[in-house]
Amino acid sequence: MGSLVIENVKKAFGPVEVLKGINLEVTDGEFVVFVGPSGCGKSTLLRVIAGLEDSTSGRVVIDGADVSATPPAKRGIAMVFQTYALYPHLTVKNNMGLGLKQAGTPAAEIDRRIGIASSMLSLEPYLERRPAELSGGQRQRVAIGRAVVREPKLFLFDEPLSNLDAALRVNTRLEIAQLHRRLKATMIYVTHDQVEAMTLADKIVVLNAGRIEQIGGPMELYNSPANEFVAGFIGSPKMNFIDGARLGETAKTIGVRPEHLTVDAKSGAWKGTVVHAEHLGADTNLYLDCEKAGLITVRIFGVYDAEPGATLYATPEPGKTYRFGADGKTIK
Amino acid sequence: MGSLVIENVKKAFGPVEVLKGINLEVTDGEFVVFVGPSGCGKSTLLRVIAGLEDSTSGRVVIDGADVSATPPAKRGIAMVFQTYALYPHLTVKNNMGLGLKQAGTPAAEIDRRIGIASSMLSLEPYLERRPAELSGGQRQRVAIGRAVVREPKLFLFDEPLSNLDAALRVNTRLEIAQLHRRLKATMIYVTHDQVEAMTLADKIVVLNAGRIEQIGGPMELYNSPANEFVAGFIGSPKMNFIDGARLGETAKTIGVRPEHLTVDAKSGAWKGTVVHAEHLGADTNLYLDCEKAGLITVRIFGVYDAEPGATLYATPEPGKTYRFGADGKTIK
Amino acid sequence: MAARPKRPFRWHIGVFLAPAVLVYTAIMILPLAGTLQLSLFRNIDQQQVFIGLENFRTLFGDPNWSVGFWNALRNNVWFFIIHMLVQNPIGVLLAALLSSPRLRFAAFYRTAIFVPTILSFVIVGFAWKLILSPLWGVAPHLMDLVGLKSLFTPWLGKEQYALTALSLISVWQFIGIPMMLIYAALLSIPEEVIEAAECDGITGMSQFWKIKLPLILPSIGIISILTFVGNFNAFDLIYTAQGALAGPNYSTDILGTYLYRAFFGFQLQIGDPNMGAAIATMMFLIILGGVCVYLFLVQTRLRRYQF
Amino acid sequence: ADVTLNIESWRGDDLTIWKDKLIPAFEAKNPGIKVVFAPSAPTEYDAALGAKLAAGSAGDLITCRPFDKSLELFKKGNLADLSALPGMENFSPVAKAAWQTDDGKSSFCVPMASVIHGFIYNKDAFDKLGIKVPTTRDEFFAALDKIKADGTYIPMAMGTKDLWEAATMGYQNIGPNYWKGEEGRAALIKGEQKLTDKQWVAPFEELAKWKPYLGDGFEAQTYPDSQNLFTLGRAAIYPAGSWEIGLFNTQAQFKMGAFPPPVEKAGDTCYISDHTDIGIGLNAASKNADAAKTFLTWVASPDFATIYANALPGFFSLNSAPVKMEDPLAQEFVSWRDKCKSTIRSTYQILGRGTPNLENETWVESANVINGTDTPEAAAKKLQDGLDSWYKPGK
Amino acid sequence: MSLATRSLPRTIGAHAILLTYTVIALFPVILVIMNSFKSRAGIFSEPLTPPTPKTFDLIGYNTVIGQGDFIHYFQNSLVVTVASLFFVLLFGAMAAFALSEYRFRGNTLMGLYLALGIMIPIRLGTVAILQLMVASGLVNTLTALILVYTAQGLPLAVFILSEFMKQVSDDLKNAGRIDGLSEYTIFFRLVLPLVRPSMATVAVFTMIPIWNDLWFPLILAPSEETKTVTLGAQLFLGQFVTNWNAILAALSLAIMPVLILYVIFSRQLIRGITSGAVK
Ligand SMILES: Nc1ncnc2c1ncn2[C@@H]1O[C@H](COP(=O)(O)OP(=O)(O)OP(=O)(O)O)[C@@H](O)[C@H]1O
Ligand SMILES: Nc1ncnc2c1ncn2[C@@H]1O[C@H](COP(=O)(O)OP(=O)(O)OP(=O)(O)O)[C@@H](O)[C@H]1O
Ligand SMILES: [Mg+2]
Ligand SMILES: [Mg+2]
Repeated sequence: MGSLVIENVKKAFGPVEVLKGINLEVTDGEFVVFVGPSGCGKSTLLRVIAGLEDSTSGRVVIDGADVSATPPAKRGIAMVFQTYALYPHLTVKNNMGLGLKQAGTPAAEIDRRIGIASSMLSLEPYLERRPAELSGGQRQRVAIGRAVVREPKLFLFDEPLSNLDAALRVNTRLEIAQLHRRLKATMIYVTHDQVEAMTLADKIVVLNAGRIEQIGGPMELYNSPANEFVAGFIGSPKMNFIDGARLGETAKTIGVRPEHLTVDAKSGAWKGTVVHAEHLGADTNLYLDCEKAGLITVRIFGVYDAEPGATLYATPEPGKTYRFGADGKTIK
Repeated sequence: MGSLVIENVKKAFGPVEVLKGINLEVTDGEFVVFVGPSGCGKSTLLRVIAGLEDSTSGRVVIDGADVSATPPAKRGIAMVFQTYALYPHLTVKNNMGLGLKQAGTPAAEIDRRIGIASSMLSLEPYLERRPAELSGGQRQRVAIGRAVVREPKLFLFDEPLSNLDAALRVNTRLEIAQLHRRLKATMIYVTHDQVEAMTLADKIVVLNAGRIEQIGGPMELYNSPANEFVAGFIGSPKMNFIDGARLGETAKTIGVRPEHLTVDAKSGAWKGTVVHAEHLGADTNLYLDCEKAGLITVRIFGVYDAEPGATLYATPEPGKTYRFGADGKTIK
Repeated sequence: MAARPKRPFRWHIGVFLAPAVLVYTAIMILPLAGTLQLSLFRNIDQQQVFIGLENFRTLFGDPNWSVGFWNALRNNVWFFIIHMLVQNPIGVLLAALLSSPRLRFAAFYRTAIFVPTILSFVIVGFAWKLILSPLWGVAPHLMDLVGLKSLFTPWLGKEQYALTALSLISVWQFIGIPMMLIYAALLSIPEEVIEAAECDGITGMSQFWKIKLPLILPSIGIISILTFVGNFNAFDLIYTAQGALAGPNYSTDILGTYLYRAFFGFQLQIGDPNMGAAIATMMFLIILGGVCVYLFLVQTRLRRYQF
Repeated sequence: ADVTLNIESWRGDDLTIWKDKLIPAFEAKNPGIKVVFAPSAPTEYDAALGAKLAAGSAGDLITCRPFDKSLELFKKGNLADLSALPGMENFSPVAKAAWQTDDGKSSFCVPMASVIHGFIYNKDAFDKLGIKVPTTRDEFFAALDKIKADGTYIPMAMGTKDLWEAATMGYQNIGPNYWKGEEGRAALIKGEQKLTDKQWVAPFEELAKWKPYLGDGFEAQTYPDSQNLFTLGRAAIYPAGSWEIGLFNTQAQFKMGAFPPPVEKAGDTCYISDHTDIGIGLNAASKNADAAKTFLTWVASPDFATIYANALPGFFSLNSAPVKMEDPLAQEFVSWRDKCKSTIRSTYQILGRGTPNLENETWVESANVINGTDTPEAAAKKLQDGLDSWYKPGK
Repeated sequence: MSLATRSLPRTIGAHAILLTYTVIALFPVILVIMNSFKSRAGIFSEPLTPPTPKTFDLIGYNTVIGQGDFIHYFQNSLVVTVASLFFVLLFGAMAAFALSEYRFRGNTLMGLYLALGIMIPIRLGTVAILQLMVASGLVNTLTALILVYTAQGLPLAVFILSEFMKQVSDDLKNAGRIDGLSEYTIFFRLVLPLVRPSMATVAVFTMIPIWNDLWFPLILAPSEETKTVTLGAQLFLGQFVTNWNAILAALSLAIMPVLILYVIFSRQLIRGITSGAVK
């Protein structure tokens, strides 16, 4: 219960092809995160899975059954919409409870589940409000709560935490992880947040322009990206790409993550000038303009004082550079 | 042009008091970021500044003039709504151009500015689409573009990047910073993203439950939070708070940021067991259950292998602990 | 605290209201007010003489007037009840069906169902008289086909049936109006909300009851009050189908026809604008009462949702 | 410049006759005057005319309903006094009575035509069934029985849906034989008789007996239905007004005849309703009064009478000068003027001016009586009660 | 929405109900149109059958075409209807916007005032209206009709439109305000396009009584030059003789233009705006 197979799914809106042949297998109970640039088709794919959108071709199989003709209600899913899509006329409580009531769940059970969900999402004070009287983050939490109370076999989350503050986001993320463990439900989760993707996922699917670029575990993607796109997309600040020719390498492009560069005032591989320094508290991002490597980003743990204009030497950690061919593929 | 003074602004929705007396001065050309938990009143404050919501009491002064009676259109502001509020019947291009057209800007100039904004936001391929045909992130970018083309003296951004992917977010953030420099406009920016807050802000305003907790520069807040709330809110993962009594300290609570803890397998201040490890690629978060300090988070740069159940010793960096009194205030 | 500056006068409100208010006042309100005030006068020797509420006393005190008035009012209430019970639910049902996504031939159905509404009363009256006429046999013939011929009676000519039959004809004619309004309202419900309901397992009828209906409630309020107003003002259908005397034996007389006879006269009866105006005033007050109940009690309580 | 005269009328039926015959005839004789005949729907006429007169946009010439409707207009000053109009002398006092003040001093419309009631029958049907034209009531009902027994034809084509058929072609058609025409009518106005008197209830009693002879569902049968029923040959007898002649001539494919309302016993005096129905007057506010008077004088002339009566068989001239008519059926109707006594409809003069309106109530009650929803006595009582409520004879 | 959201039985059910009602709605109309092509005997002896060679007869249409300038009448009707419609929609929407958008003193009373017109038949004001037109020399002009119909249509339009305008998202209008749009631009560029479905609805409701009205053309503009179709058609309604052939033909002809207008307006409904503006 909860397995999902997507076979060669394509979707076009008129002439615009948005999904260009997606193949994916999700086993029961897996936590799959979709990441990809804005507009790459993540929401569309979720909507196809949910049955809200017909795919132009291809099949979606849930629990071994082709669901093309199964209405969303019968697919045993719950979805958190990117646009929330709350029922404007119902209170928070009823927004969450409506689906259960429809399914004939006893009132006591409904109350219990709403209680759990609303405490998990810190929504208790707002149970009697209507969506129009909530803040953006509160609405988003109601949308999550509405999906969570239904305890389906398959969850579809479309950027569910984007409007929450850091603390709440961490909490909610942990709650979702716990929910996943408790219900053993399959979860498909779209996010733009690297931390969420890395911490929650059993498997990350990197989408780009309607195609899957790579599927793999979080650290797998981080450590062995299949191509330049994935390498650049996973990790923030993004990987530095340096023209191989400039470094005298055979590969078309050489990649080094900002966190795999060390700086030294006196000596190092690449000499550069500090262009800008971003102080994030826990770390510092330095933007260096290097003679050899061009503009690169260096991420340093902790506070690091560097005045723009200062000269610094950056050195890649040995064994932590990536090599990409002319086709963008990683050269092993 | 562009200075803003908020004097004792209060706002209640019926019996619910949402803003409880806000006082704030923003000088011309400043970049101010509002942060605070979901539902604390950030959007409401922006709407009061914009003139969309009447404050229950208090005044808003823009450029020295009380604007209580000035309609939003005359306040010389541009705003990005948390709900986007795009015009559904207009194409992306017209969504951006409508305000300029109204102002009588020549068509060529309108085109030029739309060109700049759309290339800055990577919206060129979508100029002729309507909002319904865009993805969430694309819509959000249109909302930004609509504000940006107008080049007003005061920008109000309500979580403008929440639905963008990491790469685009970094880009757009840089573009906004550039815009700020180029236009020398005042910007007020609501965000839940720590990186955005830290990198963009001249001044961060931390709001909580309708009150201002602290105002200050990014590193000032990070280094010297005025109270427990701010200390916990700035920085992610959040600061570890440890009961002072357990550590034999006089202060009620002792705070240590996760990045200010070092771990060692053999010795250290607090002995603990690894509960869970989060591998984010560039860093690793360890959750330790310590005998003395309780459950704490440790942030380690780079990849760190630690099996749950292993025993580790955590040691706070000297001079990097915070002490809070019973009232939550920082003890200097 | 310093006093807040005063909000500048909002001229645009005036500009928005002015054209409508001017045209409407000059061409509708003033003439009608002029007419209604006739109710306080009586024509004595070709002179309009002020007599206060005397006409109303006549209307309610003189059985020659009051019997007709109460009869018309009673009939009108029945006329209204039928519309509320038949026209509006069917209209809502049709709109709900029509608005289902990707329904084939929706445009055809919509147009077809609306066709009766665009017909003039002359055609409606003629067509239904023809159909229901026992002589030409359309209705008896059709009923014969389904084996119900024995149930046929000349409905329009029987006191006990005529009003109901006419109400149903009127329903037939005007069903397009609630249908269109509700249809427009249903179309404005955001698709995502419906999609969310689909995912939540709220489909079909329960989706209609629990999601759509509450969202279109304001429109239902509007059609109810429009039906009320329309019915208590109705005139033409009865007039073309049953004549000004609203036969048989005044059984189809409603306020509109009653007013018409009094105001404009009929056959040998000479129009009496003064009594007519008194009746019109009463009608006006009845409708105004209804509209006020709606505006001040119902409308303010209806929740509206912005999409 | 030419003067243009507009005629207000409810007689849309006559549009072609005016256009093709009457107006050319007039304009030929009166160069410089143009006439436009502008009819409106009969049901709207009175209301529309009233509004136009009040606002001053009505036409120069106004077609007059008989009695109070026009009298009211005259009293309001909308109709000009035509007592002195050249040509008025062509009409008998009886003819003019419908458009005069109660005291008979002023006339305000030129009488144009009257209509006569009776029964038109399908001659072919009568021949086929071997029925003789009835002259007494017994014969009349015997004939109806025979037709009914045969079953080919509906005995009598009349419906009660439109109400006025029952009153005008029923009650007012057969009534004069009971209340003795003018005698009864005058007595009623004077208050010497009541509608509850035997001679006024009796016509209702006869009407009540008609019911079985009417077609199926006659309650919902409209006036055009009745016309069609008869002219399409499905009914044998049609209680008629003479105005039907023109239409029936063009529509019926069989031979027709007519008989006056049967009397009780052979040899009784017969009474017919010969009702002054239509006149034409001058809008007092007309700017072309002189031209209009010229026109009215022409309407009062025998010339007009001849054209009009022949163009509209069944609308009989009220002009004293005899008019020669071509139509046999029309001749049949008009011939009754010689053997029977004429009267006008009982509810029109004086009695039709109050509320409740006696004429309108008679429509409703006649239909009720035929439908069987009111007994003749109850119907008569309602009418009398209504009349009593406002009409105080002798005062 | 997707195919899967539709269930077959439900679709069949919907079609069954709609089809049934369509038959009910169209049957009388088809009866009328069918019979307009038949002879009088054909109409009344077999009203149910379509015209057969025996009963087929264009006499009705011939009479209509021969009697008066019907093309011209059509033109008048069209001008009057379209012009009145334009003003009703424009003025009505403007007033509705003022009422629904702004809180000002007397707002509700103004709403009530503007609704008074639907509570009294405007016919009762005929004399005063006619006097007004006589005084301003507008009798027998189409302008008079347009004015009256504009006034007559306004109350309903304001009533309906203000309800629908309340549903337009405040955030959207506010976004416009912040964008520096004037209230007028907000009305014309934002609100009007968004309430287009209800505008279409109101247009249809307004159009029908105007097109079918007999009374005001009769009173205000009965002249040959200004006659409307309905007024032209009433020629065939006589006192004792009704020319059913001609009436049916004239009215069948008169259905067409309104039907076309209706189809035009109802398309606006479909092209109504899909949501997506507001998150
Ligand atoms: N119309 C309203 N009626 C009642 N309460 C409201 C209304 N609008 C907002 N609130 C409440 O006011 C508080 C502040 O809302 P606001 O939108 O300003 O929050 P916020 O700081 O922007 O939060 P978020 O980060 O979630 O967007 C919230 O708790 C919300 O529930
Ligand atoms: N109705 C539509 N018509 C045409 N194009 C559409 C339509 N809906 C979406 N698109 C396009 O399809 C692409 C994928 O959209 P989708 O919403 O799946 O993106 P996404 O990956 O969810 O992006 P985001 O992270 O910004 O939400 C986008 O480029 C969008 O412009
Ligand atoms: Mg998306
Ligand atoms: Mg907010």
